[in-house]
Amino acid sequence: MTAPPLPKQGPEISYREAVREAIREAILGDPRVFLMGEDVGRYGGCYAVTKGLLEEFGPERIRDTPLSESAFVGAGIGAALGGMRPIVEVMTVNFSLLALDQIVNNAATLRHMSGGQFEVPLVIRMATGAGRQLAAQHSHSLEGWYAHIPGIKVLAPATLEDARFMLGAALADPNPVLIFEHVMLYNMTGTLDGAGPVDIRSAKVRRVGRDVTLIAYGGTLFKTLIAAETLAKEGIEAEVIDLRVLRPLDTGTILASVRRTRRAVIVDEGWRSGSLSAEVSARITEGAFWDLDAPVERVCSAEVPIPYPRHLEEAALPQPPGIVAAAKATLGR
Amino acid sequence: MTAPPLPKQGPEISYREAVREAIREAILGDPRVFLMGEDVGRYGGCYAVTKGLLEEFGPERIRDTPLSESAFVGAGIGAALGGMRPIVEVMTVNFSLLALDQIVNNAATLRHMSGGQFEVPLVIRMATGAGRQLAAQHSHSLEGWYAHIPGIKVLAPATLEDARFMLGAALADPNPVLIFEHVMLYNMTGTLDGAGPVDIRSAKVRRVGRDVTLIAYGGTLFKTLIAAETLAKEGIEAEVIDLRVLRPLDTGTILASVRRTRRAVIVDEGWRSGSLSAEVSARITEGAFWDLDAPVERVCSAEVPIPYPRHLEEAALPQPPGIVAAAKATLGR
Amino acid sequence: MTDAHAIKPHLSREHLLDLLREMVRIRRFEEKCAELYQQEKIRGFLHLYIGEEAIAVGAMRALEPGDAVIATYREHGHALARGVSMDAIMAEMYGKIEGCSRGRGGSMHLFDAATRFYGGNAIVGGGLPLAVGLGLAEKMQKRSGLAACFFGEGAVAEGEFHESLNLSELWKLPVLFVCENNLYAMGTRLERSESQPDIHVKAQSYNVPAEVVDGMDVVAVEAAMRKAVAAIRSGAGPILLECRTYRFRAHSMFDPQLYREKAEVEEWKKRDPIDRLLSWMRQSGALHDADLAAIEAAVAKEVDRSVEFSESGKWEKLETLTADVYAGEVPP
Amino acid sequence: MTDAHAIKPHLSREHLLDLLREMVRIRRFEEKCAELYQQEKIRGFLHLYIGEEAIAVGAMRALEPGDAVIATYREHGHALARGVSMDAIMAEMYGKIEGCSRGRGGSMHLFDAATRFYGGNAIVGGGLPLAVGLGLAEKMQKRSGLAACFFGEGAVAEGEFHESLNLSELWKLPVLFVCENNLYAMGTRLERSESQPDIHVKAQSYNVPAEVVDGMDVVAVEAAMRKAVAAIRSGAGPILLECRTYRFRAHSMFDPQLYREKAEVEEWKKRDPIDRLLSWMRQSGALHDADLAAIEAAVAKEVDRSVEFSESGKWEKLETLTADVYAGEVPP
Ligand SMILES: Cc1ncc(C[n+]2csc(CCOP(=O)(O)OP(=O)(O)O)c2C)c(N)n1
Ligand SMILES: Cc1ncc(C[n+]2csc(CCOP(=O)(O)OP(=O)(O)O)c2C)c(N)n1
Ligand SMILES: [Mg+2]
Ligand SMILES: [Mg+2]
Repeated sequence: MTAPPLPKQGPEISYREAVREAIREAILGDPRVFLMGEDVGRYGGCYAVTKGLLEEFGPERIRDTPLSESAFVGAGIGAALGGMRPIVEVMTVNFSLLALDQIVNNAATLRHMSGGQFEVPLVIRMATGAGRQLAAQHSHSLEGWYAHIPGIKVLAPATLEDARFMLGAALADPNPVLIFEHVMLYNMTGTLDGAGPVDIRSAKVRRVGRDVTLIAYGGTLFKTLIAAETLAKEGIEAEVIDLRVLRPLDTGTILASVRRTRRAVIVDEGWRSGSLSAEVSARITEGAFWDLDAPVERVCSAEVPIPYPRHLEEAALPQPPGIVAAAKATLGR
Repeated sequence: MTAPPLPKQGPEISYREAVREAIREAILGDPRVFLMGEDVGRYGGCYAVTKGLLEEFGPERIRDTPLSESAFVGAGIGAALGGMRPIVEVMTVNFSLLALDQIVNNAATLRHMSGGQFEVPLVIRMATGAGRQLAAQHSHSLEGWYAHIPGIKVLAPATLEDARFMLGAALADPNPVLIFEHVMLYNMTGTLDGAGPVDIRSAKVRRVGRDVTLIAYGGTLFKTLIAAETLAKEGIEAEVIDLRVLRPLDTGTILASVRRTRRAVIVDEGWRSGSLSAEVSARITEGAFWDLDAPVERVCSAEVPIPYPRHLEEAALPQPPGIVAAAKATLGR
Repeated sequence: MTDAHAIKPHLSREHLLDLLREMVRIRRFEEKCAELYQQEKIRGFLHLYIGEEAIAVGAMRALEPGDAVIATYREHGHALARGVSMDAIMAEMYGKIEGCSRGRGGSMHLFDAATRFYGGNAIVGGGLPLAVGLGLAEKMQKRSGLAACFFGEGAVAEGEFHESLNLSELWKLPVLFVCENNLYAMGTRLERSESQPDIHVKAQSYNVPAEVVDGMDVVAVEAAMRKAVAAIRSGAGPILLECRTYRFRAHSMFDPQLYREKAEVEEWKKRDPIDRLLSWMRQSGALHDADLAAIEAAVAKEVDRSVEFSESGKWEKLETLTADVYAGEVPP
Repeated sequence: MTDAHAIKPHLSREHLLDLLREMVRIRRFEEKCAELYQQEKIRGFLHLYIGEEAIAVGAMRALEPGDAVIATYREHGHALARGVSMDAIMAEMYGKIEGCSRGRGGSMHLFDAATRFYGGNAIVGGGLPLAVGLGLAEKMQKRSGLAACFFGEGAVAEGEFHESLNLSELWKLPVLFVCENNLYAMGTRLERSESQPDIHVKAQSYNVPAEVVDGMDVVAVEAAMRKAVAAIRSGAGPILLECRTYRFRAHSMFDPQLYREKAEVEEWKKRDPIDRLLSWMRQSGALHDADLAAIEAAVAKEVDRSVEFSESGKWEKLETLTADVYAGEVPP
């Protein structure tokens, strides 16, 4: 998969390398930063993101942990309380359930509950999503759950630029920040010419259009851009919004677009019921009801533990044809 | 708190006692049924629900577990696979995060992933919600998260009748079923005259009205009924729907009501962003957009770890005045 | 069991009086809390430490200001012994902004940055991973502090105990794990929660040194703590101390205590840590006639003052309900 | 280590040939899988058991049909040795409806009700609590079965190990915990995941009996398993067997194996469990000249047939995508 919106100049870099560069920069720039997680060191990372970092930075800064998600995520929280700036890698969101108590009950609460005395400047990175035929226990898209928790911020870098620069912004933020890297993006390549520091506040319009607003994030952004190209061939100009930040949601950018296009489709790889798409839909209804010319549509994953065979996995996940159909439905076509 | 909709006859019974009776009936009726959880036996249950059951049924059927949520919930799943009909009590939803991996990755997936060979006829009960000034780590309302998971069913008994009879229906169901008992309901009393077996498929209209549909469940139902009385005094007749079943959602009952009233307010004790209320709102937009005379409103918890002091806790949770205001807003009043 | 008389810490009269005073402060403070709970001044869950005071008091005396402390929902004693002011703790129980957590946490969530008191955690076992991280931060920043982590024997059954001991020993972190074994987790007796009820034996699974201490003997606790703290500061990695104790009161204010015999409670009360220190001080001549009365009078005054302080404290305004959820303004 | 020659199971020629045949079946099956992975017939994660076959084969021979088996994502060997048909397993790897999980699970999720094979679990440590529950079901229903649970040494660091061993011993459940200690969890060597690398020592924390077995010696494994199974069936409660082994291949098909020396792999290959059994059978005269060739020929045929079977299998229709998510029709 390639990244259409980035200009094709300068050296090619992959999403994987962009994340690695971000980690390198962070470690080089701040002695308090270190990385810990399962197989981030000697193995080089489950998705090869951290390859070479152990050799470059040594075992103090690049820490292989045992299989103990609750303890090492909790240790990241504790280390942040103690003055460090940890980057904790949970191999994938599927395993983060084992650490969820630490995130919900400690990372998210400590600042408020302590009356503002303590803070948890922690970054947790994890791979998310399906598409590699890894079946029911290894294909979750649960970032929408994390976006429900007051006290944490949730990011979904879907471009090389965000992969390269969101981490720095997250580490500079005194709040606990979770970064979800979609597994199907790691091999995406492009160039970073002109790219630089990014904010972790705003959604971005990745394609301008006037007929319908398509809202996506993470692994569904490029499927949505593909759908927009298909729509364009049929004379429908879709605006594509990349949410980027799942908590706090940039409602302003969403509403401004929908008020113009008067139609919206949300694309979310989470299972439909109770996914983040529902929140976005509800906010559109609340903020732009009188501007809507059609009900807000959602394109999400089928409500099934993701099956192994390719054809079933593809059928279970949002795909460009479904996005096209939903966009057309908002236009009565 | 008392239960307005139930006729005041026959012996008074509390919600707590209704749940206990349901457990007794289940154990008496099926040798495969047993109860396990922290302090369900000798202590009598954190909320005294299971008091006396150990004495009545002995330690084989009423099993005190160590503090090991992941292991004993997983053991419940395994016992169900092995032919038992376990009722697992997780003391409160707050601690269920420690067992979430077992629920998401095993209970919810095994039937589908095994090609339909295995089933997990398990019931997990837990207390949920705030209102007892237990602060940030003991006041979660995370049933909306569970309602996101394909493969499980999620119930929220809000009446004595449902507290008494949903468990039986859940045990008769071959799917894993989670039951959320709101902590503020345990002391609710009333009579069970004429009450009998209930379904675990449908939402129920608890109050008939024509002007606006108020949708609630669990701990917010009675606040919503109070709000409806207030509205009635101002000439607004609200219809009140009790969701009862959070997964699968009974969209039909919701839409039928909203198509009549043309206005909807959802009341949910979860934090607003990403709560179940968002899903209900999205479904109303999807199914009744052209019938709506006003945007769907939501009354939810403030996005804050629930604070300890009573005035702050009250301010953080949905309350009748907020429900009244939201209902009026849909009527432009 | 550690022989308290073998590795005696500074057993000066002043020191013993200090230990006594701290235990009495905790005892009287909590007795007042129970009263205030009946009056509905304090709400939520209230877990009393009465009977177990020797552990927090003995332990805190062995720590330095740079050390980090993590405790559970049964942590009034730890906060007091650590040096958090009684006023701030009582105001927290009232839920007033003068409280040590600005009133937001209540009994289960006492916090204090000045004394590095990291709570107050209401999830059983939830504090252990934090302690590992606090220890890691000390080590990585080459500071001499350690993290002292208190938890009940019930928490030992949680996976967090297992994962945290292993991780801290693997990385040789300065963490002191203090298990307050009071024989019950709510209504579940040790033998029904642990197939191997000797908690300290479990440390072998991680190559972590461990010791059992008589948790009703404040001098023994302090001695064992000093030894452990010294070893940890010298780079030995984590240590587990199992302190055998008993809670004299109910688990919380809602507990009818159906699960234990009154006789058992009475038996343990004979080993009351305050009485025990008192009689030992009397025997050894360290207690002068007026000492106890003076301490009791001073403590009574301190407790009364904390109540007044809290009564006259202020409620947080509704406008700041969501302040401090994030640093800075963050819309939901 | 168990002396295989002390507690020999039925070491008839037939029995030894059977052990040999089973190990060869697993080996050749997996070699074919690796080939098919290159051809993209098999996708997703593929974790080979090559080098560790003696454990599954020795273990399953000691179990009865009524016993329940739980394994991990590295479970082809367990499924084959347990008696799930090679056709159904291969078809599962292809994702066809003729697969033992109807094609929905793939390599990591083999299931089979007929042989009580409960998977195939891709969450490290996730199977242990299930095994406790399956053991509980046996005990409560007064059946004579037990639950045999296989997991890697990496899983030992997870809280689920700790909680499951404790719970099963507390309730004296018929559960056999078999730790396949192959020294690595992905790229993490045992000493970097366990502060106490002797896994069997950890059983003391739960009062669970434990034994170490040479996992490269199928006869030793079977002997230890028979002993353990007999003890469990007599009501002794759970037992932990630590089988020392090594995986000859990469962790999965994506692993460049940067974390270990080729020499170490070669060293372990000298202890190949198939070669070892062969040479022992040769020495003791149990292997006739034509035996191995006959086995290889039969296995090759079986493997080829399983490929044909899978190639001609059918894909699940899109219409049934959400079938079996629930029993009965349940709208989302
Ligand atoms: C994870 C979790 N499970 C259950 C509870 C409910 N609970 C609160 S205290 C307690 C008993 C803990 O016992 P122990 O660790 O021995 O500490 P003690 O109360 O005896 O000091 C329980 C079960 C909880 N707070 N957290
Ligand atoms: C909870 C969890 N964390 C991480 C992973 C990723 N992962 C898959 S296998 C594995 C290594 C497990 O090692 P071990 O238990 O020794 O088994 P082996 O692969 O050596 O057979 C890891 C880290 C996972 N599947 N589940
Ligand atoms: Mg205890
Ligand atoms: Mg291994």
